[in-house]
Amino acid sequence: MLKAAFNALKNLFSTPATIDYPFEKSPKNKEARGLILFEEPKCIWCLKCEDVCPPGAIRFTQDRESFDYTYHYNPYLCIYCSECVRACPDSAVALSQCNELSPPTDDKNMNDNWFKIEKEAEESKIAVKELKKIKKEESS
Amino acid sequence: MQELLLILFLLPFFAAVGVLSVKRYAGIITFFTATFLMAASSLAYLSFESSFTLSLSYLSVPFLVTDLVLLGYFATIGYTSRNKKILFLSIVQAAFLFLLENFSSREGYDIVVDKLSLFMFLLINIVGSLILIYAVRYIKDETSDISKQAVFLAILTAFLGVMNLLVSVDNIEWLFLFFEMTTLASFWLIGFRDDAESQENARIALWMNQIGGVALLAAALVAKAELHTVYISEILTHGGETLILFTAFFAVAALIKGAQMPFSPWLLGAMAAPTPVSAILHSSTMVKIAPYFILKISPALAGTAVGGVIALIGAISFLVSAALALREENFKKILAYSTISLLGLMILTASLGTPLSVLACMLLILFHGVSKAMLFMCAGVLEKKYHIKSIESVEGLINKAPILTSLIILGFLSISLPPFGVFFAKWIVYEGGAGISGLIVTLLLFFIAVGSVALTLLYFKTVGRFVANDDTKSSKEDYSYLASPLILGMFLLGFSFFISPAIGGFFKENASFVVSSVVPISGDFWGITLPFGRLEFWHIVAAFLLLGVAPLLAAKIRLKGIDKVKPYSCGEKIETSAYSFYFDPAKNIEKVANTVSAALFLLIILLGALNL
Amino acid sequence: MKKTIHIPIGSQHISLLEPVRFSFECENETIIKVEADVGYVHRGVELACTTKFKFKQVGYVVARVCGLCAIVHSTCYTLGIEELMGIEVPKRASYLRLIANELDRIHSHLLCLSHTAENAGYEALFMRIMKDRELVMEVQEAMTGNRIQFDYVSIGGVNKDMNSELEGVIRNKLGLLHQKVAEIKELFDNNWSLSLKYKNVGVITKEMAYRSSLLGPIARASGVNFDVRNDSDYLPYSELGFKSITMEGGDIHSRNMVRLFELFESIRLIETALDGMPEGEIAAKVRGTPEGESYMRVEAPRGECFYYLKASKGQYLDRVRIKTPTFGSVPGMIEALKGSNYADVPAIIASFDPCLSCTAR
Amino acid sequence: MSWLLTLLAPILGGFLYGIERKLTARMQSRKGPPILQPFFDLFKLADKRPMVVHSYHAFMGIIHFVAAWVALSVLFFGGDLLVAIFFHLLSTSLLIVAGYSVKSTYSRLGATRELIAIAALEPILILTAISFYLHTGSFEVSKILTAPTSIFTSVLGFLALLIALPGLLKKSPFDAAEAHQEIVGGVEIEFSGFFYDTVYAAKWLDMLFVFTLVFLFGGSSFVVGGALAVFAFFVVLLADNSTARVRYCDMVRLLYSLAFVLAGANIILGVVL
Amino acid sequence: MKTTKELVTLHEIRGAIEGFYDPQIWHFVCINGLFENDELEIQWCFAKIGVKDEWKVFYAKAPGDALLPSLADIMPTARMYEGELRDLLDANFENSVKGMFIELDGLEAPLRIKR
Amino acid sequence: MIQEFLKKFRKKSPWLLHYNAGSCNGCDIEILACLAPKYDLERLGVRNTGNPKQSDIFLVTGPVTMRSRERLVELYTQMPEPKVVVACGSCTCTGGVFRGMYNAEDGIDRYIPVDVYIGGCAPHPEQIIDGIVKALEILETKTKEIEQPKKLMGKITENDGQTDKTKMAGSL
Ligand code: SF4
Ligand code: SF4
Ligand code: SF4
Ligand code: SF4
Ligand code: SF4
Ligand code: SF4
Ligand code: SF4
Ligand code: SF4
Repeated sequence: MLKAAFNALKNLFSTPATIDYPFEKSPKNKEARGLILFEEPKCIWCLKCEDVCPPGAIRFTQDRESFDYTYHYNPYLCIYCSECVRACPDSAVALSQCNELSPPTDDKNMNDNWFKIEKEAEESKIAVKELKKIKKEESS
Repeated sequence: MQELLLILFLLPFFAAVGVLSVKRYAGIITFFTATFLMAASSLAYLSFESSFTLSLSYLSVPFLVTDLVLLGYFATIGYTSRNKKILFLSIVQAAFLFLLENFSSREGYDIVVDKLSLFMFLLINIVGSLILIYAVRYIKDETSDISKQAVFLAILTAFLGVMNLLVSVDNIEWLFLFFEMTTLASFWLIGFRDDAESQENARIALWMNQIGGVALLAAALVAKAELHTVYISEILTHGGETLILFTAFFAVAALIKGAQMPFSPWLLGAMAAPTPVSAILHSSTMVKIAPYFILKISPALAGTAVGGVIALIGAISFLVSAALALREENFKKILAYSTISLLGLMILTASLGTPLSVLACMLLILFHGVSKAMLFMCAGVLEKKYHIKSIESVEGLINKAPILTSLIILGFLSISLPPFGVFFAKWIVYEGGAGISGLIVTLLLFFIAVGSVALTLLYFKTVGRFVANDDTKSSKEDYSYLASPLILGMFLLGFSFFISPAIGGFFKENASFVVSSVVPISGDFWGITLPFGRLEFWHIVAAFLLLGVAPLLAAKIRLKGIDKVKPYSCGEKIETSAYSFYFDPAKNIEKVANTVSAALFLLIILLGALNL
Repeated sequence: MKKTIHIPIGSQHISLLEPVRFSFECENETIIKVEADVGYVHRGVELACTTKFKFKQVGYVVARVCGLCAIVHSTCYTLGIEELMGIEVPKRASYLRLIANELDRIHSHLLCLSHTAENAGYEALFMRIMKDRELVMEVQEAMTGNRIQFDYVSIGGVNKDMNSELEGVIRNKLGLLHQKVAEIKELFDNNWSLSLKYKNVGVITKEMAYRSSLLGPIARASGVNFDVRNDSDYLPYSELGFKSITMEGGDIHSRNMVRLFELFESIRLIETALDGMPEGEIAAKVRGTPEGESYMRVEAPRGECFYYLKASKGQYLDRVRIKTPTFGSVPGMIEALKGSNYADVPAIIASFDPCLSCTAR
Repeated sequence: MSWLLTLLAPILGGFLYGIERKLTARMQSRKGPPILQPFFDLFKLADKRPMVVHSYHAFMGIIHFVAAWVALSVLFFGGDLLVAIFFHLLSTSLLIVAGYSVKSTYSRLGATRELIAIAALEPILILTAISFYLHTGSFEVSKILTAPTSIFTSVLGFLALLIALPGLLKKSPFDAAEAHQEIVGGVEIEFSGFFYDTVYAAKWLDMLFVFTLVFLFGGSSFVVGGALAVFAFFVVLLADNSTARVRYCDMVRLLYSLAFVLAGANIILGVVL
Repeated sequence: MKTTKELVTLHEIRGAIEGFYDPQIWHFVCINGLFENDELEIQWCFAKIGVKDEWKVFYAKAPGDALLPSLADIMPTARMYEGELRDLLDANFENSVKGMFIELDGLEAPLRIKR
Repeated sequence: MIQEFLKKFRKKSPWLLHYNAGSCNGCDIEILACLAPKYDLERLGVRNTGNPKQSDIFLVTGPVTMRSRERLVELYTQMPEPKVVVACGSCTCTGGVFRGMYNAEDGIDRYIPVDVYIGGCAPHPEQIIDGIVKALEILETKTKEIEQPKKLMGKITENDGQTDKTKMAGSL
């Protein structure tokens, strides 16, 4: 008990262990698994990342006319496991992970919008498939 | 003056006869008797000039006969109920009585009404009469048998007469008669409900009090044998050898009447009686015989070893019964324990015999009487109107019966915190006690300090149950019972506001009389001054506002426009319930305290015999 | 008719980090009856692992069964799958897994100790342990990239390699930690007020421990020498000379002591592992699909963590059964709470180090 | 002077509390809140939407604050020490009544524990007052403050008060009445917003009250008194930071077997010598 | 790894485990349940204390709605697993009640769902 | 005037209420770490009160399991306004890895309005601090109007049978 009291006294006269975070930045951790970055030009649209992502934080929607994919990523759904980065084929390396952590947001519609994107991702792909089928039949 | 005293002495008996003969008007007769008594006692106090004395020696023989009849009655009870103790004690008493007649005695004044008597009159008649009025209503709910009702009221009424006489007689033989009559009243009323339990409790009360009777007779014997006088005032002014032994026996009688440990069971058992009985006999008036006796002999006790031992017995009872009460859940039991406890404090203060402690004792006698009477009456209301006996069942009562609950809370506050009389008594004792150096007094102060917090713990634990608010919607409160308790409550509040002039005037005067010297205290409207401390008037006002007014206001005020929420329950929508705590102090504490006290009783006699 | 006091704790309560509900019937503050509800965190992981996620993803999902010993879950699952697929894991990967597992044990034990201290009303000790715990958190972050939820283990091996710089960091910080833990141990041993709170409180006897199949530090504090690291070769513990720690008291104090000694043991294990770290690959190639049944156990900070896997050559498994340490110790906890004082409840609960998130899944 | 002190009491108390929080944080090697933090809390709480469990409860909270202030003012105006102690008791009992009045287990448990704490602490306070009398010849604070310092003659009494201090201030090891981890603050739990403000500020006043008592040991020498108060302040902080909370029964046992005995011995010594 | 699996019938299970289980030697790991081909398979798993990787598994097959014996008197912890399987697998153990994990208005027997 | 004056202090004394609505407790540990010496939230005036009635910031973790729903809403309604809700961790924002599981409800904003979302599966203490600082800005703009929980999406029965289902563990 006396030791603890003595320790408390010692602490009183030494500098606190606290880092004054929002006012002074702590050194960046190089290894931190932060946000997933996507470089569109490199992507070969293999959709492996979408397939492998456990929570489904990467979603591709497809344009119903041009059949172009659009990449969607939700940092508030991502669990930062970096499976997608590992899944991205060596030939593309379109995905990478930086050590920047996701900032907080006050976008009240974030979750609702993502529900829409999820729905659209599924529906658009089915629609495109149908369209392609129709086109194939037309052409054949 | 004489006329007033005549009323006080005789009216109760006539009224009792009246009640018994015209049963139908029992209530009305009782009511008027009560009013007369109140008025008479107040007038008597106001018109007092000098001590009133009266010699009635021609009554000696009839009184002796009455004594014997009474003892014969007790003996029959003992015989029929096969209670050897009662039988034996009755025979011992009779033997002592005969012995007593062998000694000659001088003539003197049998009745002496002095300031102390008048002080007691006030308590007995005002509080007692209010209880009588309450009893009229109460007994109707207790039993539907009109003759039983009448008997009940008659005994209660007559009892007031007995008490009035008891605090006025100076002849110790007569004192014995009245002492035994209070025992008889106690016996009858405790057994009133006529079931096995009350009968048993009544018998316990009987034999324990009979021991007190024996002690009183012993005191008389000592006095008569050695000093050839039966007049207490004479014995006390005589001084010399026998005096201490006399006071020792006299004090033992008092302590037993005051249900000090180990004689407390009789008072606890007395809770089997109907509530007005508990109120009148076992809290406010009859048991006050104990401090009254001690006050009477306190000048002789001051500074003697016997006085110290008596104070110690009081101290033990004060602390231990307060602690024992913590395990009880029956409301009346709690009140009973607290009564024993405070009686202990009164006996302690009285036997210290210093001017300040005597004043404190008188404060306690009066205010405890008022508060306890009120509390017991409220207990009766709880029992009869709400069918509540246990403090566990009172939750939400504050919604259903705010006035009643406020009175109960006020009652408890008034025996623990400023600005009420009991608090001032404690304060004076502390300051007065600290002024006397002496190890025994220091020891007593420890007892008082710990005992007071034990009592505070008890009171607030109980109050805690009463304020528990379960937010039920309230219906209209039934006021039919509340007249008497309300009057007492008003009295408490009113008096506490004017407490400092009262202490400086009324109490100082009376206490000065008892100790026959001037009490070193002064109190006027601006505060109370003791030799070592001072209480300002604004303290009283602040306390009055904080305790007397604010809680009542709080019970009435409804904050408007503020949202109500449910209490926190960890996010769950569950009903939680929290009942009270019960502390069972170490199992053998009661036994130890009883043994120690019993030993101290013997020590009193021993020291008395040794004249210390 | 004296009535009891009904005290609820939870699901939200300052002394609980996780939702669990106890409800106590007390006389004064002595507990005479306990009820427990442990199902608040049930999310449905077992079903999702067989329907929603492919077997390669499941490792990351089961890690989210619990944040405290996420690595244990992923290790246990991965070991099971590797058994089903017959994958030989490189030795270096095994060593790295062991280090990660032991780091996790260190941070979890420290958290438990600090939480027990806080719940005993000793805020300063809580702060002190949490401060020292940051050392191991930094190590974990440097090693795996995240302070909690390492996602370090993947089927066939591990995700990140170790380099000499990192090794230096680990040795350095663990050395410092060793010293701090020694100081903390002295505090737990010699503080008069803590001994009032801990000694002979919440006692579990040896018989009770056996009968209720208790596990982990709780069983070991009651004198039962049961440690999966002894009873299984899932990671190279015997190579590193692992010794399990038992105490006899069975009270909160013994549990704390077991944890403190295990901290020393873990630090030692990590240091020996670093010394003898084999060179080589950190992951084996993964081919094919799992088939068959596997029973796999791993010693989590709180005791034995058990996985039953069943697969029949598909991307999705047939059955994933997770048995977690806390689930098995709930009956023991209820026994220990009965008859104790309510004032000790938070400390007793914390000394069991309950993890409801894996209990309910 | 008395008027000024009394009026400023809440502000002084707030500062004291702020300093205490800061020092506690530093003792735990944290940076800690700013010293004005208690006032920030106070103003913030006043800005919350008011809500009550029932009016009686909320109102009692306010009266508790007033009573605590009155108790303090009795001291500051040089009144009778025993009276001040009884007002202190009165203010606590009002809070207890409030705690009992709501149908919440934690609140009631807190109230009961508070009562038990009083039962353990009040006799010690009273004995302390008596020891002041024995050494200065008066119960009046104004007289005590002109008498020579009594610390040397009543060291035991001072020690007793020192042991009781954590209980009076609800600090570890004697903080069972407030025990956050067990009963979430006990009697305070059902207060919110402005009504919690009153209870919160009453705590500051209590603190000031207690340290004023310690100050009295200095008698006419204000330097000694101040030094004693600062010393006591640090001792309490250190105890808070090096002990766990003991059970309420242990607390009562400890206080009686240590503090009460010491205070008693002090008085007996005073009587004998 | 030595895993001994022993098939028992529902009637035999109590006797088998009573005769076998000594808590000082065997650690009771858990009760496991599967639902395959409209049939319940319940496994009582034990592991030997102090011996490397030695398992003993008793298993019994039963129709989906069979009343299963409760072994809570032999192994107090079994009560927990029985309650859990009651919720997740709708395995009808004696004396077990629903609702440990899943709200009464929640999904019934999720583990019987096939993907 | 007084209102304006008092408003300034909201920012300086935010008291926390933490509720775990079914998280993996990773986030909860990080919240503890925020209170610990290294990040010491108390320097911002934060206190972890554990009492909804005295809190300003409702810090929730976990995706809301079926059984936590009522508790979440109950605690939310017991907090006096002005108050802000901070969703801490990916699964609290959107359900995270538990998204779509049968007993989890895909984020707390299905039940109560969320003011700040903090991402990260096990968000770093610095992320949590950032989130709280952001919440403080929002707190300043709030009024004392009563904020209602959102319409309950899932079915909630009046009596969710808490009593009998817990008996099984309790009677052990
Ligand atoms: S890091 Fe993991 S969760 Fe995040 S997008 Fe990649 S695969 Fe999905
Ligand atoms: S895996 Fe890589 S290449 Fe394939 S879709 Fe994703 S980002 Fe594009
Ligand atoms: S007991 Fe331990 S694991 Fe469980 S919530 Fe508390 S700190 Fe976390
Ligand atoms: S017991 Fe389970 S939930 Fe708790 S830390 Fe371990 S694995 Fe996680
Ligand atoms: S730090 Fe102190 S006040 Fe805060 S929760 Fe812990 S015990 Fe309670
Ligand atoms: S151990 Fe202490 S707290 Fe518990 S019941 Fe006994 S006296 Fe009370
Ligand atoms: S966000 Fe991730 S770490 Fe946080 S509770 Fe959810 S699963 Fe656990
Ligand atoms: S970061 Fe996420 S996984 Fe880690 S402890 Fe926090 S909530 Fe849990």
